Amino acid sequence: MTSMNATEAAATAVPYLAVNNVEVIYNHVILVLKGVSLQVPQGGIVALLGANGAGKSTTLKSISNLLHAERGDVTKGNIEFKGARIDQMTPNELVRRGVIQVMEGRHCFGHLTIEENLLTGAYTRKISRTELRDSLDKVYHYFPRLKTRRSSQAGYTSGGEQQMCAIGRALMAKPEMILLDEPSMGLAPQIVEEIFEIVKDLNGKEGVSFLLAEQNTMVALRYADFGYIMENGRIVMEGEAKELATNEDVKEFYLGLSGEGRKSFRDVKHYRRRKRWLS
Amino acid sequence: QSEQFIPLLVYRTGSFAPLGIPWANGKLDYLKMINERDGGINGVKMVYEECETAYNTDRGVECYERLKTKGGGGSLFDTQSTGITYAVMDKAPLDKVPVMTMGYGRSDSADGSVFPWSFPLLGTYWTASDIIVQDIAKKMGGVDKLKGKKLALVYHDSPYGKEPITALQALARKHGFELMLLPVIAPGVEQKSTWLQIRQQRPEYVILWAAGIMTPTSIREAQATGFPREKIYGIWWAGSESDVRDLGATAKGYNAIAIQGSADYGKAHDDILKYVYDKNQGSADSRAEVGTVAHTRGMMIQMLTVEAIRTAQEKYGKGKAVTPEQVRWGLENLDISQARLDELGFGNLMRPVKTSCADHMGSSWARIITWNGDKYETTSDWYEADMSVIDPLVKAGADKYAKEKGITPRDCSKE
Amino acid sequence: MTDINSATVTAPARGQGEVILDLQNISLRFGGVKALTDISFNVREHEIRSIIGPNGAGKSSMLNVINGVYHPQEGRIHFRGEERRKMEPQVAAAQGIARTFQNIALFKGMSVLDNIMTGRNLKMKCNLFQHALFWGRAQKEEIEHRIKVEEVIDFLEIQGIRHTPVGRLPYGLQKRVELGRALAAEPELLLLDEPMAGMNVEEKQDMCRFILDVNDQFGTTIVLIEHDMGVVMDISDRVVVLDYGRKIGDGAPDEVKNNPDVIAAYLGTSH
Amino acid sequence: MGFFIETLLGGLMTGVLYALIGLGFVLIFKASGVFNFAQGAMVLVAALAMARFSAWAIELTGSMLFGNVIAFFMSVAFMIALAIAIERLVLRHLVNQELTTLLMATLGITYVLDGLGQTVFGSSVYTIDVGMPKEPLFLFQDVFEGGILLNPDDLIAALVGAALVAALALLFQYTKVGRALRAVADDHQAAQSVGIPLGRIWVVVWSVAGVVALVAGIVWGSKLGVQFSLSTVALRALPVVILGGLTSVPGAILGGLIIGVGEKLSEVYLGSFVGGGIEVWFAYALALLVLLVRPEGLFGEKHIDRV
Amino acid sequence: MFYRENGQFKASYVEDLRIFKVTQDRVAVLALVAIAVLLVPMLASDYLLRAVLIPFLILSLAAIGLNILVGYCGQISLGTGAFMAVGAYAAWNIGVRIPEVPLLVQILLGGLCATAVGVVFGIPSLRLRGLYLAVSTLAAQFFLDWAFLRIPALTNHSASGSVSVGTLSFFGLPLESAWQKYLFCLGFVVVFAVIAKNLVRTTTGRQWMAIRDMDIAAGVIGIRPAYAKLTAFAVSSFIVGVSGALWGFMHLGAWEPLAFSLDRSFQLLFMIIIGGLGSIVGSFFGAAFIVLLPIVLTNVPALFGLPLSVDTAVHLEHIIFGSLIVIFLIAEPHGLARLWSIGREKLRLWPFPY
Ligand SMILES: Nc1ncnc2c1ncn2[C@@H]1O[C@H](COP(=O)(O)OP(=O)(O)OP(=O)(O)O)[C@@H](O)[C@H]1O
Ligand SMILES: Nc1ncnc2c1ncn2[C@@H]1O[C@H](COP(=O)(O)OP(=O)(O)OP(=O)(O)O)[C@@H](O)[C@H]1O
Ligand SMILES: CC(C)C[C@H](N)C(=O)O
Ligand SMILES: [Mg+2]
Ligand SMILES: [Mg+2]
Repeated sequence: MTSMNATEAAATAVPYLAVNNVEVIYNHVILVLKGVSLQVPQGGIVALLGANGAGKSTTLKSISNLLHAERGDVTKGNIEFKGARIDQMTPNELVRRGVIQVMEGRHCFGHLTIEENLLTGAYTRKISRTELRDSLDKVYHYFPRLKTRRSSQAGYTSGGEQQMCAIGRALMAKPEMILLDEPSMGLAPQIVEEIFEIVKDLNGKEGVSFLLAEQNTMVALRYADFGYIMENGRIVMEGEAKELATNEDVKEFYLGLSGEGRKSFRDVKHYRRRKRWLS
Repeated sequence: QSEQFIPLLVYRTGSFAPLGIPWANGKLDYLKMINERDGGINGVKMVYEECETAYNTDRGVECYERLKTKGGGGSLFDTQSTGITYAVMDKAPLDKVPVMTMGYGRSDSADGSVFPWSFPLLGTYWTASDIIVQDIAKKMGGVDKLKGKKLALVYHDSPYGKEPITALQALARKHGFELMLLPVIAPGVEQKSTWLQIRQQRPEYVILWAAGIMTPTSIREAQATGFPREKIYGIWWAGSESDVRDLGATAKGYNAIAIQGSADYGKAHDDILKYVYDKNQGSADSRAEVGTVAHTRGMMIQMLTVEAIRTAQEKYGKGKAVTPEQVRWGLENLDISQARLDELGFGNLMRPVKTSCADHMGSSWARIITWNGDKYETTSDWYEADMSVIDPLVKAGADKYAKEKGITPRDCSKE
Repeated sequence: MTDINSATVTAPARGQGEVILDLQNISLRFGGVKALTDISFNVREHEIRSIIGPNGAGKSSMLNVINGVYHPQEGRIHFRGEERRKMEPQVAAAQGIARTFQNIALFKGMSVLDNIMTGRNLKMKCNLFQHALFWGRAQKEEIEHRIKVEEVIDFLEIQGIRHTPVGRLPYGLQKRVELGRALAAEPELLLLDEPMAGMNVEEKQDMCRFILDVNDQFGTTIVLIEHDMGVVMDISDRVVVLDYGRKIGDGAPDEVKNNPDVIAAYLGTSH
Repeated sequence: MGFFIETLLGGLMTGVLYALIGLGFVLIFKASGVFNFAQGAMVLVAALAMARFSAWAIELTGSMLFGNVIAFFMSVAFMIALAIAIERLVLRHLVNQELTTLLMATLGITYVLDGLGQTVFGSSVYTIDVGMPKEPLFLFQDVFEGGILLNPDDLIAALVGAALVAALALLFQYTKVGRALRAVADDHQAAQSVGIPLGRIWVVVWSVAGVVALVAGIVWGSKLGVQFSLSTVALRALPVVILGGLTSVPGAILGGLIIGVGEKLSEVYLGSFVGGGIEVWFAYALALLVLLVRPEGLFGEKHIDRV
Repeated sequence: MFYRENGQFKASYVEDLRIFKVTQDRVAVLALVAIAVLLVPMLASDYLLRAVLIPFLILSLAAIGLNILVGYCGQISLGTGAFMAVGAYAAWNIGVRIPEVPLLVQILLGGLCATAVGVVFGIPSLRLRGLYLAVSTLAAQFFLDWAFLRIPALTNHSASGSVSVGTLSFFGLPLESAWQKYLFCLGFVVVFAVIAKNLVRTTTGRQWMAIRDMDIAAGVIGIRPAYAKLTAFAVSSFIVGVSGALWGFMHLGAWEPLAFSLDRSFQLLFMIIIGGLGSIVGSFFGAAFIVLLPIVLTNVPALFGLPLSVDTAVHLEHIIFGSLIVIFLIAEPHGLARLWSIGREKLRLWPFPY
């Protein structure tokens, strides 16, 4: 059973980032997370999968403490990073400790140029001009497209350029743990691959850990070590990425693969009711 | 019952607060003194309630609505504001409460036949205008010297500041001087262009219809543009210590008209200090406020109120509280002789007043005071307004009002 | 180099209809940025026409040109045979062009139902005074259109969230509502800018189904921007490929897929 | 001619004074995207604090210079405390809210400051005397009849204002903090997500705005006296920042000059034809005219419209 | 438990289009109106009517008008006071110059004049947005303040610049006592509230909201921004103008431009923000809050026997007022109307928390 393996894996790994039984309520009335627990081991890449509205973004925001800005509250449970409670910390402290989130929907600073956007990412770092230059060059190296648009106001750049800018901006903080919310959204397939390569690169070379919420399940499971599947504010399944990728349900609902392989979108005739693991 | 309720509309906040605070304190102190010294009027204690208007017309109207029926009826309303006076002017006759506006309000309401419920006692802005011009003429060496000269009116752009215009225009026609009108937008803290214009046009004198924060600002701007302070005449509400004290020498030479003798010190002040401040009942923070111009005016207003009630009691029953309607009668039949004034401690502060159905003003005496850098000095003799100029204006205004409102004037010869 | 623009394009099996939208030599600049350079292509009635290309290639700008949000400096546009150079988006809407946006542009403060009702704005004829009284005609009209909107809601299977304010909906559902708003206008030409971004496969399948059904049932012509090659190749009739504001390919999915320029610029080798 | 120059000069001086107040608006707007209606109240409170502290300190030290210096620093401390309180009690809880909400909150703060300031410091008229020369200078007396009038206090104020503007412009353009401020103004949540400490930024900005308010309060207060009405000059400064562009520090200065001059010239030359008192609305109308040509003001950032 | 809509199915769209969809609400509102019409005039004291209820009604009306512009169409206006003034002065002028015109028509014509002026000052909205637009409405405020103060013709050459209305009657019925005025205002409020509600729930309202939420997208859908914005200005100024005329005629009786100053504009803005932007009921909540708060604040200390001097009371009132605004905004940025609906939501779920 996958869940057996998962618990074993979780038990053996150091709980680097641990979300314990978190409940989130928006606006005092809308209950969105109903007791979510998950762990990210040091140096791990963990994928958080699930349908629209399952609560992935909410989970990430409750970790990075950006919920307050949306009138959301963690009403139960706690969150630990390297053994210390972080649920009461300001986002600023979290970034200083190395936890940074790339928000869904880009959120670039529209009136700042691309380069200024990137520079704000290094706000928490006390570094010299040259170091800053180096970091900047690194980001430009990852995203050459940004370099050509460096002096345009971010608000006028294309969707994909903004996405790159948002990711690049987070990299500027030199984080230890990145919470990536839908990094592939709106990116050309090539770039998607590139982004995941960057993830892998950072993970491998610099030991950065990742928790990524992703709809592009195929790619996500290919790069992740471990995955959680959310439905309706609960974790309904967890396991090694490879195992998840071979799970029949996952294959059908998240990868679009049925028995005989991938079906053309044109041929999926009737709207299938999604199977619920739990409700 | 044996309590007489007096509503007190005041402004202790807002841009006129510097004037409003001592004024309101004077009103309060006098009532406290009467209760303390005389035990009320023939044994009827005065009770009162302040209501803050912030010189804001609709807050004033609200205060009026709130207090007019309280405690057996608000004896009379002294709104302390021309704007509020205009607003309650039409309501008062319906509600049957008198409105007493000593030294402000609607000038043509001096005509009691059309305005039975209004009492602009002791002088209006029209009489004040005339007296200021009289003094200017005197300084220039005769009324004929005014001809062809230029006078400027710098005024707060509100009913208050506009009220004198009618009279000044009439005077300009009569004496042949030119009148420059320079409105200043409320609250009056930005007057640079006004005074630049004065510097350019060089009027002979500036008549200043200011109040509150606007007054010191005007004087400062006069200094900044080099206009001599001796050539400025402020209306009485712009002639209190609070207007010039902080300016000190800057304001030296600044003139203001004082309603009656309100810049002097009288026995009434001593009584207030004795019966109120010595018992730590004083309304003002410091007893130094007693005797200042604005505070004294508050006392005068309240003295007139008390005397009107006393007069009413004499007709309707001594030692009993009187209704607002009866107070109105008292106001219309006031007769305070010099002897009575001396008795009240106002002998040198006021001259006799006698009202009647036709004359709701009673008298229009005033003097000019001048700031010497330290305090006000009385620098003129008594003036009385030239009623040959003012009366036709009052008549015209009252007639127009009567026509608009469909009022048939009372026939005063029959009352 | 062959001139891509003059190359004739083989008509695919479907989409044999008339050319309803024809763009010729469109160039669009923002200050120094050349968003589009000399691009020509056409859209035939009833087809699903996809635009693909790397990020910043000018795809969204192209849609903005088609429905009048951007005004190209050069080029001509024929819609249904009529030439137009400069027009406001409202006019395009009145001619039957509807669209969805890459960064969802729903009316955040309104409910799902109201959002979709706005799509019928152009079809509603009552005036302010009739609305004020809401009696007789106004009410009748409101109900008529409400029925149409309910059809759209049923079609997209979003009955349950009818009265929810859209701001609270998850991303994927918002995209669906946006589609609903465009559909409510019963457009002839529907422009979709990355309708499937941020969806998982199952949801993409649903979305594809909606698009195909609209195309089949109502005969709506569709211009689609999408980065998911699976989707694009499966459902489009013809595909235009843009890169750095230039057109580098145009044709049936299979042709485009094997076009070396396209592979180099966009698809990469791994697909 | 002499009079024209005089009016012009008067306008320019007033303009700088407006700019001094406008600066406070611009600072806070730049740093949080919030239009701070409380700026006028802050000027009032700062001036009240200065007036009361200096009266006390001058009496204590017996020296006008010392007293004023001590009072100035006390007032600065007071304004910083105020900034911290505002951040703690208000802004912190309104992160990421809509603009109108924040705008209203600053209106709420205005009321609190008005009330609190007057309760704590009293509501009579107070004076600030920092020894500014008050008697007017008359220049070029041999060229123009009566000379050209110039107020030395205005001149000093203008110099102070210009220095402040230059310093702030540099701060915004060339520092990391400046960039962070602009980021916050664009998107609170995103700024948080990259680790910009909103709270600290706001405290800094409101403190700087408080100090600017203090300087404005001292300048205006020593001209007009310190009283409740001082807060209304803020409304006069509004067209200034709008004209210059809400996000531009130099814009505030230029806007101030244009409005100051336009206002005075209009009042003096046009006012008399229509009964006077036109300068207030004329300033707004002037700003509006410019806006119709440049909807974001002279130097303001363009609103970004992209779909 | 008592507030449940279970079992209330909407069988037709007509039912779903009702203003109050839940039966309990409908009953409650009808009861409220019945009380307002029948009971209140009988029981309320003169003071309550004149100083509380009439201002509350008129300001609610003005708030509805402003809410249409700001809350529904998203155009910030700081010139409401001036538009009220236009209504009041126009109605007054009509009355003075053509005395035959009945009061009702006078007031409506006043509203129409306000509409015209509102539309003129709304024109900059086609180019400006947000605060920059607010400045253009401020220009309206200051310009109109000035005009009523300085153009003698507008006040029929009244020397003081203040104007007053004569005896009022409504088609022969006298309008003198407080309850008569109250009923007159109530009539206006009910009618205009219904009209406003109708507008905002139909196409017109949706156009406004679309412009408010995202003007480019609205354009793409085929909404003409100019039309939507100007109709919002027109309707809003009309209602505001009518309320201004009522304020002058029914509440003040005599007024000067100061009665419609910038403070009034801010006050109305407060009302709709506290009440809830984009909510008709919210306008009532906001007006009630703002009208009652000062009265409560001046009376509460007295109840507890705390003697406060008036100026301290006023300053305290400012402090409390300001703090309450901030507290409300923090607690619920969408105003009392939202709190109300959350309350109802909870009531519906009660006794379950979610
Ligand atoms: N600010 C908010 N107020 C109220 N409800 C919210 C808010 N934000 C999110 N929700 C609700 O919380 C639920 C989870 O949303 P969340 O954004 O976390 O989903 P998600 O899994 O990230 O979906 P997607 O894949 O579409 O991004 C949704 O039902 C959404 O409606
Ligand atoms: N209004 C504008 N002002 C300035 N530049 C613009 C504007 N709109 C688009 N651009 C620029 O034009 C180029 C094309 O943008 P467009 O949004 O069309 O790209 P796209 O193909 O849709 O990319 P993506 O897939 O990333 O959405 C980009 O480099 C963008 O920065
Ligand atoms: C001078 C003002 C403050 C008050 C004055 N009593 C008036 O007529 O309005
Ligand atoms: Mg999400
Ligand atoms: Mg795009």
